[in-house]
Amino acid sequence: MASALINVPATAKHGDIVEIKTLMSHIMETGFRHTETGAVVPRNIITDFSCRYNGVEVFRAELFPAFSANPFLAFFTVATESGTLEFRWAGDNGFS
Amino acid sequence: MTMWRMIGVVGLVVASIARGDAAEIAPDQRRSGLSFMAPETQAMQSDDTANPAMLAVLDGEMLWKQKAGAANRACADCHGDATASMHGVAANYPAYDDLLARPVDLEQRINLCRVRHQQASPLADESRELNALGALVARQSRGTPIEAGGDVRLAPFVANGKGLFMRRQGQLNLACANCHDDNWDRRLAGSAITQAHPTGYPIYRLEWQGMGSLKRRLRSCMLGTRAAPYQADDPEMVELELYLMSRARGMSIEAPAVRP
Amino acid sequence: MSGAACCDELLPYEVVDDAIPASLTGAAGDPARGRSIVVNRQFTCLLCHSGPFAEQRFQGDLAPSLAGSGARWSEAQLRLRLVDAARLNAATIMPSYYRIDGQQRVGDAWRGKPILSAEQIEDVVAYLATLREP
Amino acid sequence: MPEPHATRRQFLVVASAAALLAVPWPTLAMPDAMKAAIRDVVKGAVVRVGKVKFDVPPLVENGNTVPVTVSVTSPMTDADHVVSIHIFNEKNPQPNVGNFYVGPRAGRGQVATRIRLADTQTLTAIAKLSDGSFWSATADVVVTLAACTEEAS
Repeated sequence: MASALINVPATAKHGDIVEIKTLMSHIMETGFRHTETGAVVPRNIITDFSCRYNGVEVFRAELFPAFSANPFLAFFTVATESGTLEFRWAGDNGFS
Repeated sequence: MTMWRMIGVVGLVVASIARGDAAEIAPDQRRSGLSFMAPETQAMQSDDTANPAMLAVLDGEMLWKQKAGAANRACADCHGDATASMHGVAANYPAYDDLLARPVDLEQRINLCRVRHQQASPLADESRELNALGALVARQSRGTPIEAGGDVRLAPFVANGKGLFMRRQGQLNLACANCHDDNWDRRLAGSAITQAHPTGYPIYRLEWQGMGSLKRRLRSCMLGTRAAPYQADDPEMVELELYLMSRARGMSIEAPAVRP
Repeated sequence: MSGAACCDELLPYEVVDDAIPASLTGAAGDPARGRSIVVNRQFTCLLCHSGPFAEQRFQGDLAPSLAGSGARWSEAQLRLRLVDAARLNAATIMPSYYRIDGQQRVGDAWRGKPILSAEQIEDVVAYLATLREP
Repeated sequence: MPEPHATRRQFLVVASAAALLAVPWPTLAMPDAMKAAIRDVVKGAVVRVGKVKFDVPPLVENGNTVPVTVSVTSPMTDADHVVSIHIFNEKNPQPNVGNFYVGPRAGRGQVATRIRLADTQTLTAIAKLSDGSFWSATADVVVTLAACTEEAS
């Protein structure tokens, strides 16, 4: 059960700079923690995020273990035309 | 997985209704834990598009519509749209259950519903599913005043809860009241001591990096005093929850809240 | 929980007025070890107290500063205040650091153990006695 | 570049002056792993202080979730824009926190996120501009240690 919250203004004027805020549910296990018996808890993080606007990449991020659980990213894009924003999160253990 | 979803932005309603009774803290001095937080943490809670607890509400919306149990029924099949049917409900919990003749908290109510009406097994204590449904239901009471403890049949349970709040426990031999009634304006090392008004549960706690119920928070506190924590279904647990909610009576629900 | 020695029985001690005149162990404590106990958050002192510990960023304000405690109290008085402060003031929030009776619902990890061992009590007493500046 | 103990307010003043003077960028105080991580990004280019604003709460309540915002002064045109923003920390096991690729389509050279910090430390943000130049800012952050944690059990 992975959930994402994405907030984008529903409408914008041509040329407006709009803020996009995203939250993705994920534990972001760092790979630096140990169990009580001393075994390393394997890393399980989201490593890549991208936002495409009508197929064109407008923002991309590479994430490392220092990202908080349930990663939050807020960035901007210029409203150029009506269309679709596509978000992609990818990471360890085939998370995508 | 690619998801595309928008949610509305809902402002936080901060009401200041004071009509507490059992509270040891004077009614006009009562404060939500929100007011003890840094501005950045407050901002995380008050913006639904940035509040990580809203992920749990989103999960709750999915689970609400999911059929479960031998009855093959979803919450929505009986209760319809949660935003309408659950409005104000959480403000009354823990509430008296006629069959059990004792108070049950919100999570216990959800599980009773599963067992009695969906003929499904109860969800595990602190499971993602149970906290998600709890967050969805509690979200529908945001801005409404807490009413818990008003039912006269609850009076002896509230009194028991108050007794537990005042009772010293654990290796450090501390009562809840030693910190949360007597020293709420001070700091335990770097951390603010709050007033134990549970206005925002279930919460997203930064320390947990996830969701938890009031029961989880109480267990943390008890471990802090090096006491054996009550289990989720111990009668003491719901009595303590009930006392805490009743001392916050009249304060606004802000669920699902963010706390450090 | 590490640090506190596991003791089935506590060492006996004699209270005279508001003090325990004799060392619990019969030996003097080590002030340097005492300081490291006081500033170690596991031993809980700094959750409530502040003191002359410039390197410790987060110190509590529920209880008096430890600065000057060596000028306010004798070692014997400090010893009782650590061992069982409740004996002097039943309403105090200061835990009894060397007592295992009269407690309720102690968690499994801590049951039957004092918060500090007799040696640790003596180390802390020895350290607090050095704090003469208010 | 501010003194190691400069306050945030002092830093902002120094940073805006440095943007004009293009003060060279000292890395003396940084841990080696962080220097190496930065070297991997800037490939030997000069990093100057300025153009970057790094908003981090000076005191955070829990190191698990520290809100940070990096904003870069740029017209964000095809000819003159931010290419990427990079955040580094001193005390986590891995100095890289995140790399963010923006461009003229972003309209604003800004990103906000939440990070984990094991301890009180100084963070560094570096921005690469379309002319190949690198600009930076630092932020000091104090991380509160939790008073009671569940790990105490």
